[in-house]
This record gives sequence, structure tokens and C-alpha cells, in this order.
Amino acid sequence: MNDETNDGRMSIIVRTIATMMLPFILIFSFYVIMHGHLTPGGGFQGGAIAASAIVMMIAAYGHKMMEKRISEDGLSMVESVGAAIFAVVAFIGVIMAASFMYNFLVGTPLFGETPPFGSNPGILNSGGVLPILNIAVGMKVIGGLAAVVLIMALAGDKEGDKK
Amino acid sequence: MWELIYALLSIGIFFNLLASVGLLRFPDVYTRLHAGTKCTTFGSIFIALAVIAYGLWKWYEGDKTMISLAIHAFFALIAILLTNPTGAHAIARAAYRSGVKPAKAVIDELGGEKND
Amino acid sequence: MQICLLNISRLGKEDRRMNPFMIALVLLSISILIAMIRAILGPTIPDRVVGLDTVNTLVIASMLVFGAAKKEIIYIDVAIVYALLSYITTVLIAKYLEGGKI
Amino acid sequence: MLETGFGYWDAIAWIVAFIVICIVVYIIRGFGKREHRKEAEEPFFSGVELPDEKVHVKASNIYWGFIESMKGYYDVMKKMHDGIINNYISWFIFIAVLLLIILFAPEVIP
Amino acid sequence: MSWEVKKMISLFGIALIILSVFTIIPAIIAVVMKDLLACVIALAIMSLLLSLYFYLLHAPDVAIAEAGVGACITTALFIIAIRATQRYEVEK
Amino acid sequence: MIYNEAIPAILIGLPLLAAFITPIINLASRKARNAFVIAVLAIEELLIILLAWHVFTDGIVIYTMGAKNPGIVPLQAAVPIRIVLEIDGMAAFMGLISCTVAMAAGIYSISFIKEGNGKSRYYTLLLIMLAGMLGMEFTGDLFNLFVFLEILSIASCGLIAYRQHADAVEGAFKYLVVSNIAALFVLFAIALFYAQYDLLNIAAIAKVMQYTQLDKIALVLLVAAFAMKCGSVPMHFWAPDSYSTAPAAITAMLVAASQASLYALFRVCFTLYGSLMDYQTIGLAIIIFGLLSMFIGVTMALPQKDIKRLMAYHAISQTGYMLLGVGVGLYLLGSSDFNVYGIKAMEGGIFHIINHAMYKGLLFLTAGAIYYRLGTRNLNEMGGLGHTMKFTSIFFIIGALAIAGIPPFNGFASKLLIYEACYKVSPILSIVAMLVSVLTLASFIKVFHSAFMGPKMHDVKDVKEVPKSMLVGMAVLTFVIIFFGLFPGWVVSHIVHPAVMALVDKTAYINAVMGG
Amino acid sequence: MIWNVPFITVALLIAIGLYAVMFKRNLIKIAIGITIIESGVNLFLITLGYRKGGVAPIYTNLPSGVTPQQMVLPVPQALTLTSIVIGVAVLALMLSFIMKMYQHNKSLDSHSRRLKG
Amino acid sequence: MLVSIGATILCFIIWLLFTFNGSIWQWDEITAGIIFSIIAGAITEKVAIKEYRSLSPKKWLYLIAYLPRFFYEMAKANFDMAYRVITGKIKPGIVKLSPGLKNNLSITILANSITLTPGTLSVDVDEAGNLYVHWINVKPEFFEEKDIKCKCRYVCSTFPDWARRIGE
Repeated sequence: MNDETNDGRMSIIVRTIATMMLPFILIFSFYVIMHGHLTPGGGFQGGAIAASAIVMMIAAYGHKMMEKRISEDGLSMVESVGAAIFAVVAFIGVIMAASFMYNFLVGTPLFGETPPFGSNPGILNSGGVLPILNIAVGMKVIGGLAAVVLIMALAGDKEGDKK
Repeated sequence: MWELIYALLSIGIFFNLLASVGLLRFPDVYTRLHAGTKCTTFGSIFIALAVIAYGLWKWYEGDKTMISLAIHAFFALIAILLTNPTGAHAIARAAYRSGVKPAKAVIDELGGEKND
Repeated sequence: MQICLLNISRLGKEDRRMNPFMIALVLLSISILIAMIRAILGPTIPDRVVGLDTVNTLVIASMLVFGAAKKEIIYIDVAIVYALLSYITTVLIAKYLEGGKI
Repeated sequence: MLETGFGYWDAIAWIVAFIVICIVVYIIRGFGKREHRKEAEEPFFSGVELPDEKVHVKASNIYWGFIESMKGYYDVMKKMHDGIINNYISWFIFIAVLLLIILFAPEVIP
Repeated sequence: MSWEVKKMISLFGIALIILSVFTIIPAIIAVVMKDLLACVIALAIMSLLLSLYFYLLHAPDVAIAEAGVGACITTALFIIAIRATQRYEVEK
Repeated sequence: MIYNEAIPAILIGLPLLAAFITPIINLASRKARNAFVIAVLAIEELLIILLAWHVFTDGIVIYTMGAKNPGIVPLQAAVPIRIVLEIDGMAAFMGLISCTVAMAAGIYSISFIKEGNGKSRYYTLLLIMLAGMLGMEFTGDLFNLFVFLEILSIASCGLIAYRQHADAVEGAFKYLVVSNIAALFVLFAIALFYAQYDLLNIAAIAKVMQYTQLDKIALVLLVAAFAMKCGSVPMHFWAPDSYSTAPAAITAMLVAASQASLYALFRVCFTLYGSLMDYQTIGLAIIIFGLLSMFIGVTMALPQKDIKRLMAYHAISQTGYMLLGVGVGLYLLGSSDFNVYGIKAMEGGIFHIINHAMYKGLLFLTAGAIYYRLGTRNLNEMGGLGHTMKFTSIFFIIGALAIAGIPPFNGFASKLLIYEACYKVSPILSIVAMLVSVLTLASFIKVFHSAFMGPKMHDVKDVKEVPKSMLVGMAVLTFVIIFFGLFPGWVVSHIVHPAVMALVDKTAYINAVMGG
Repeated sequence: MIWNVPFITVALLIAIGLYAVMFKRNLIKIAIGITIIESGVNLFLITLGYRKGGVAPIYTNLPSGVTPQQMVLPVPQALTLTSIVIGVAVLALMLSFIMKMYQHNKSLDSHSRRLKG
Repeated sequence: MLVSIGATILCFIIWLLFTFNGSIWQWDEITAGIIFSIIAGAITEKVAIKEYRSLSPKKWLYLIAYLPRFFYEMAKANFDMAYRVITGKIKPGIVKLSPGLKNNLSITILANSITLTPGTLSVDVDEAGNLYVHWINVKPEFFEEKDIKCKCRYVCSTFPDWARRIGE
């Protein structure tokens, strides 16, 4: 084996295609997250796709190089912030004198509209708190899954060296 | 219009079936990759084209939202085109590095390079 | 004693109109079956991965076809997701076989 | 006051009774001869002199006799608690199947 | 084939039967094989076809999730674990 | 007051929110993080006392998630659509246990868990675990039960393996595998219910339940899964492994968590199936589970060398008492004897739940204190700790006497109820229970003798008393034990009896959701 | 009979998974077995929600002439989604435990355990 | 920075195409598109290793001009493949090519083109830009040819030139 593989990088072709596909996958995952209340998908699915993009970069460039660029602490922080947003949104319902998880955004300019029922293209600006919850879940899933894979890759690397 | 779709679909399915048969018939990884990559990519392109043609046709007939069927199918096609050959390359390289030598090979210049 | 799952099944006869896309779906399924034999038989791991790769592409094609058969735009999204992600599986296994650190 | 169906249980009364009995015992103890203990140099109950160094009985030695006498039972138990995850799950599935049989047996066997 | 049976079978039903076979065979392979990497590949195929199954049963939401998770994350986790441990199942 | 109504949601939501704010606060300072966590746990304790008081005086509390008016269940097409929290006497009773143990464990952890990179994550998982337990107890929805069950088991596995010792990881792995399979069984049972009735709400299912064959299969799956999660013999094997290897504070939490599974078991038997079920068969099965748990647990505890493993076997044996008590109640339910002594047996069993959580939590915390100073759990290497760790030994004595059922501590009161009620059914049950109690005392004498008595061992000379926060954590539980021991009558009539009646009275539970 | 094919698949998947968990000594095989059981349960849930001639339960995607009652039931899909999420979390935790155990025991055999008795 | 701006614009275009549904876009779609494109661009900037230059319009035109040719070759490849699958006549071997490309993007384009065109499959590529190609039907004339450029012509007709035009 030459130095290239020991560094944990794959061949030029794989790396180039991975770099080209990264923005494509990311924007698609954001599309899935953002349109979660209109089309199939939502926070978890979009987050899993984005985390897969990061996994792809980890595979193509090796986790050592990726660790320098995205630290696991940063990913954990993204996860915590996402979960905290979710809980805060849920609690605002209680503060507004209604119940937990109350959809308090209905009727407001932000996400306030109600989409018509039936076959229609759908309005992005609808659904009340649902898009916000989708974004929060998406943040949590991106951070969580990417951090899990990164941490496990680092731990497994330590094992591999010992052998 | 249905005739065009039938034609595109049958070409696509023919090549996909061919790919599967090729996978079974060929002797080693590299030749199987030839079948598996080229034919499935080509066949899938035709199937995607059939879907795109269907979408455009329905759009032309007045169903406005059907245009997005065509656009999304187009994106799936681009994704297949980008990823399939790269995946084949990755597998071939991995196979070579993990020690699978090409069967019945008349020449192996890569092995000569690596062994010295 | 009769435990009949049919009582709770909502499955039933589908629309039997001969949609060309549905026929294509069945033919593609047979194609997948043949490709899977290679993935199962494959003497070496790369052989299996080739089978997996082929099955991936065929499944994407089936999804496109089914989406068109049902005239559902939203179903195509799933195909795109698969087209984007199936590559990653291949790359990961290839990387393991190369001996690289994942 | 806790009503048990037959009688009553009151912790406070019990404690009061306990303290009273303790006091009574102490008082009775006070009637004994004080000189006895001082005079006796040798241990009162056993004939053997206690060793100087303090001995601490190890935990595994306590109840040795009990465990030895129930050896057959403990051998079976040791075999059951073998620490293998497959067996844990097998037991679980086995119990579920057993419950299923018990519940369905009246229908199958009239 | 009798008329009754023919009446029951539609193309959708045929697709379901084929897919059922597809999901079971990789599952058996994933359990039986000694090479854990082959098991993981079989598991990936099973997850892929399960996703197609969900898709045919009109659950695109679940199909996307199963695709994102089964195709990528699960395989990545298994491969990392196999790399950190050992590749072949050793039976005594 | 409108916020008064929102207490159930706050009880579940607050730990979740706090769990994810904790890592952010940790960036500022560690002391602030500790204070924050303890404050959250104290608020939880306060809120659960308020809620329990409310429930015990006014009856069942309903909370509908996401509705404009959460106190009322919206009936759309005669079926409750939204997620409903339903807190009856039993749920509030279990909530009291969970919050108290969590508070003690949280205080204890301040100095017990060494500061390091992961301590904020430790608290995150602790709070999630609390939320999981409370969710399991409060929910009125079967699927939520499954979700919280999984949240609980994942968080507790993460905590068991927190120190990453070889043993700890193995215990956590076993617990994870076993509990995940149990959870999948539960999910399958839920799917069977959904297939037949298109419902997920417990009360709604209970109302339309027909006890078909699929329902029987679901019953078997649910009973097996929850019986395993609460650690009854012969599905208890995971319990010693994971209890003995977890950090001590987490073991105390695990005891409370397995009581939550016990609660789920009772909820399934009494509320979900209730009068439809064959009481005698299932009741007898539970009694047999209980007897086996009691006897095998205690006999396996006797020869153990590992102090926490010994206590873990005792946890199994004590779970047997609860199963016995409630099983006798279930066995007699519907017959005329029930009002005479069936209800007493159930009171004993339910009272034993709270007693067990308190004294077993205390015992595990003292074992943790010993481990904190000595660095070992092996009883053979201990000795003479009573000279230096005075408070710990006092707490240990109290816990040991309570678990052995020595008056005037709380264990005696609940055991007395169980003995007397069981004697009426069959004297054998009572005799076995008493024998187990004697053996329990014997094995704790062994622990006390080896660890605290005797000369100061050479290698443990510089052992000091543990830090204050650990003592406070133990003192909280000790206080509860002594209080319950001194006033068992008050506790039974004001807390336990409403819980028992809530469990027995199925129609009230259904009517609270579905309307008269 | 033909419409019970998904249920037979579910039963077989669960049986295969249970076999793996009960009789395979390799720890990674146990993880694979649990994944298979979970797939079976997920498939069961989705199959229960299916309705003949149904359409996907997307709010903005109801074709004209189809009533909401003809949608495939959405609740089992939500349940399955939750179950998948939980499955990933459990799998990640389990595999990291397996890696740690291998580090200590140098073996993937379930018989090489430390805790027993 | 340049890369991320290019990626952002590309992302925005893709977003617009994804959300197009027969009628003109709503303002909210466009706003969300801008926001998420910028986020995706920023993540690309942070995560991706900048190894390719953004494409100039001239190269895009070359790419479009290249596609029909490529498609023709692909069709040829598949009929060739069909012939080989049915008859089973193969004569495989791995040969080395030195097309003399320096840029990563052009090497990638060339390699992927080779993979999809008649009888060839790129197996390995080293850092110097040499390609190792698995050839399913090795022609004897290949070995007699000494000139590197002409060697390439046997395997991949004029693709290196196209790849150079597009990528470099």
C-alpha cells in the first residue's frame, strides 16, 4: 500500500465526485427538511441525508482530515441547540396559556397559512410550528448521526492502530 | 405518445436484464463490473427518459404539476450518471488492492507497476 | 382455534389496468432477482458489492417507474435519495477492502 | 396506625415498647454482680484463649456450610447464570412461548 | 392456473411476492454467512428492498427514512465496527 | 391558575429541556451546571408533590398535548386523536418514587462522578432518564409508552457504560440487547392492537377490547416483555450484570426504572385487559413469577462476593414481593374475597414498591460510597470501615434493617401486609415470603460484618468519610425510610390506598378519557 | 392467500432474527439479528396501514376524485418512522459497546464474558 | 471563497428547479432557497477540500457539446456489451495509459467516460495522472504502438482532448 491509503484518502476520482456531490446532497436534504409538511420527508429524513453527506466526506477524505474541519464538539453543540429549540417551541405553548406543543403560529405571518386540502403544489409558508420543529429535528439528527459516525471512526482507528 | 414510452421502457428493460445476465455469465469481478455498470446505467437512463417523456407529455396535455415529475426524474438521472461509474471505479480499485486478480488476463500492467 | 390475519388485513385486489409502467416494474423485479443471485453467490466480496451496486441502480429505476405508474410526483424524491445515497455504501465497502481507515 | 386486615401495627407504640423493654432489661442487668467480670481473667464461655491479633473473617467464608449443604441446588443455579447473552434471550423467548401455551391450552384441549 | 387464482393475482401482487422473496433471502444470508462483511452487504440489500417494499405499500416517508438510514448510516456503523474488531466469525 | 393545569406536561418537558441546555451551561461554568441540574430536580420533586396532592384529592388528571384547552379530551369521531397524558393515583404514586430517587441520585452524583469531559453528558442522560420514567408512568397512550420505554433504556445503557470499564460495557450491552428485544415485542403487541381497533389510547382500547385471539397474543407479549424489564425470574439474568456494574447513583435510578416497568405490567393487566382477562391464569403466573423471583434471588445473593451484585440479587428478590402481593390481588380480583384481603395484598405490594425504591436506592448509594473510597466492590478486600465511615455505616444499617423487614422501618410494614394477606390464600406463600425475609437478613449481616466490622484492614487505612453531597443524597432517602417506617398507616391510607383503587377501578380510568 | 404474503414475510423475518439472536455466538451477528427483527416489525406496521387502492397519505397530494378515507393510514407510518429512529440509536450504541468489549476481551464470542454467577 | 459562491449559486438553481411545480415561484420559496443555499455554500466551504475550480461558461458549452458524442459512445458500448454477454467472447487485460492530464476534474471526467464507453473500465489512478484501465477485449495492435498519444486512442478515442477542454 502506498501512503495515499494510509492517509485514509480514496482515489482522486472518488474525492472529486464526493466534493461535487456534497452541495447537491446538502441542498436536497434542506429541501426535504423544509418541505417536510408538504411532501414526504421531514426533519429526520433530511437530517439523515445530510449526515450521510458528511459520512461520504469522511469516507472519501479520511476522518483525520474531516475531524480538523468539523469537530465533534461542534456537532454535539448543533445537536444540543436543535433539541433545545424543539423543547423551547414546545414550552412556548404552555406560556401562551394553551397546552404543551400548542401550534401557536397559526394565523401569524410566519408559517401561518393553512394549505388547501387536495392535490395542490402546497405553500411553503404554512403549517404553524411544524417547519420550525422540522428544522430543530433536522439540526439534532445532523449533529447526532454525524457525531456518532465520527466518534466511532476515531475510536475504531485507535483499535486498528493497536492491532 | 404511448409508443415512444413503450419503446424507451423496453430498451431500458432489455439492457437492465442484459446487465443481470452479464453479471451471472462473466468470470471475474472486472468483467462483471463492465456489465453491471455500463448496461444498468444505460438502461436506467432510458427508463428515466421514459418517465421524463411521460411527465412532459402530461404537462403538455394540461396537468401543470407534472413538469416536476420530469424535473425530479432528470435529477435522479444525473445522480445515477455521476455516481455509477465512480462506484464502479471504487469497487475495481478495492478489488485489485484486496488481491483479486483479473481472470484469463492477457496483460496486467498494473500488477507489474505495483510489484516493483 | 383460528388466528386469521386476513381479518386485520386491509390488503386487497389492486387496479388491474395494464399500465406499461407496472409491467416494467415486474420485469425489473425479475432483473433484480437475477442480479441478487450474483450478490448471494459471489465468491469474493467485490463480487457481492457489484451485485449490490447493480441492485441499487435497478431499485432506483423501479422507484422511478412506480412513481410514474401512480402519477405521484412525490415518489420520485425517494428515487433521488436512493441515487445519492447508494453510492456512499459502495464507497464505504470499497474503502474497507482497500484497507483504508474509515 | 396501619390496619392489616387482622390487626394493627403502630411503629410509635412499638418503639415506645422497645424502649421500655430496653430500660427494663438494663435495670435487671443492674441487679447482677459487678465483681464477676473483673475477677475472671479467662474467657467466660469458651475454654480457649483468644488470639491477640484480630482476625477478620472473609466474606466468601461466611455461610460456607449453608452453601456446601445446598450444593446440588447451587450447581443448577450456577449453570443457569452463565452470563451468556444468547441464553438470556432464549429464556425470555421460552417464557413467552410457555405463557402462550398456557393461555391457549384451554382452547386447544377441551 | 384456475380462474379464481388468476382473478386474485394482479401485477402488484406479483411484485409483492417477488419482493417478499427478496427480503427474506438476504436476511437468511446475513445470518448464515461466516464473513461478516458479506453479512453487512446482505443486510444492505435487505434494507434496500425493504425500502422498495415500503415504497410499494404507499409509504414514501418511511421509504426515505429507511433509505437514508439503511443504505448509509447502518452500513457505515457496521463497517466501522467490523474494522475495529475482526472480519470473520470464528466458531469453536 | 392556568399553569396549575400544565404540571403534567412540565414534568415531562422540563427534564428534556434542561437535558439539552446543560451542555450549553457547562461552557460557562461547572458549578452553575451542577446548581442548574439540582434546581431542576428539586423543581420536579416539588411539582410532583403538587400533582400527587391534586390527584389524590380531586381524582384523575387529564392533559391533552397541543390542544387549545388541555384539560378536556377532544373526541373526534368518538376516538381521542391527540396524545393524552392521564395521571391517576397509581401514576402519581410512581412519579413520586421516580422524582425522589432522581433527586437523591442527582445530589449524590455531584461529587461521586469525577469531573471530566463527559460529566455534562452524564447529567444530560440522567435527566433524559427521568423524563423517560415519568413519561412511561404518565402517558395514556400505548405508543408513547413504547417510545418512553426505549428512551429510558437507551439513556440508562449510556449511563451504565459511562465509566467504560470492561464489566460496565458488558453489563450495558446485555441490558441493551435484552431490553431492545422486549421493546420490539411491545411494539408488535401495539401493532396487533392497532390492527384490530385502529386505536392507540389505552382507555379507548380498554373500552372496545374484545379479547380475541390476537389480543391474547398481545397479552402474552406485553406480560413477558414487562416482566422481563422489571427483572422477574427466570428473565432476570441481565439485572445483576447491569446493576452491579453501573455507577451507584445510576443503579439507584435503575431500580426506579424497573419499577416503572412493573407499573406498565400492572397497567396492562388491570386497566388494559381488566375484567376480560382470565384473572386466575395470569394472576397465578404472576404469583409464580413472584415466588421464583423471591427465592432464587435471595439464594443467589447469599454466596456473592461482589457487594453490588449481592444487592442486585436482592433487588430481584424484593421485586418478587411486589409481584406476589399484586399477583394475589389479581388472582382474587372479581371474587368476593377481594374486598376482604385481596385489597390488603395489593396495598402491601404497592407499598413495597415505594419502600423498595427507597431502601434499595439507599443501599446502592452506600455501596457506591464504599466503592468511592476503596475502589473495589469485592467484599473480601473490605473490613473495618465502621471505624472511619461512620455516617455511611449508619445509613447502611438503616437500609439493611429496612430491607430485612425489621420493625420499625418501612420494610416491615409492607411485608406484614403481604404476609397476612397471602396467608389467607395459601400458607405456603406466606412461609416462603418469611423464609426469604430471614435469608435477606442473613445476607445483609454478611455484608455488614465483612465491610464495616472487624479490624481496620491494612490496605484501607487512609479511608475517610465521603464528601458532603453524597451524604446529603443518602440522607434524603434515609429520611423517607424513617418517615414511612414511623407512619405507615398514614402513608397507606393517603398514598397507597388511592393508588390501589386507581389500579383496580378500570371504569374510572376509561371514563376520564372517553366520557361517561 | 396471496394478500397474506407480507405477513408471512414478517413472520419469517422475525423468526430469522430471533434465530440469529438466540443461537449465534458472534456479537455482531446478534446486532444483525436485532436489525432484522426490527425490519420485520416495521414491515408489519406498514402492512397494517395499507388499504387497497390507497394513495400516499400526504396532505397536499390527494388526487381529485379520491376521498381522504381512501388514503393509506398515516398513523402506522408515523409509528414506523419513530421505530426506525430508535433502531438507529440502539444500533449505534450497541456497536460501540461491541467495539469496547472487543478492546477488553479480544474476542467477539459471546461466551468470553466477564460477568457470571 | 470563490468555490463557495459558485456552490451557492448552483445550489440556488437546483433549489429552484426542485421547487418548480408548473407555476411561478412564491416569494417564500425563493427566500428559503436563498437562505439554505447560503448555508449549504458555507458548509461546503467549511467541509470540502477545495480541489477544483469553478467552471467558466465556455467549459459548460464544451460539456454540452461533449454529451451527444458521449452518448453515442455509450450506445455503442452497450451493443458491444450485449454481443459479449451473449457470445461470451472476452480477452481481458489491464493496460496503463498516460493521457497527460494534470487537473483532478479532467482526470475524473476522463475516468468516468472511460468507464461508460466500449469495453473499458478504469481500475486505478495514481497521483501522476496515469490511468490503469481494464480492457475487456485487448487488441494486439496496442502493444506495437509506441507513441503514448496513439496508445490512448485505441482505448478511449478522443476523450482526453475533450476532458482537457472541459476540465482545465
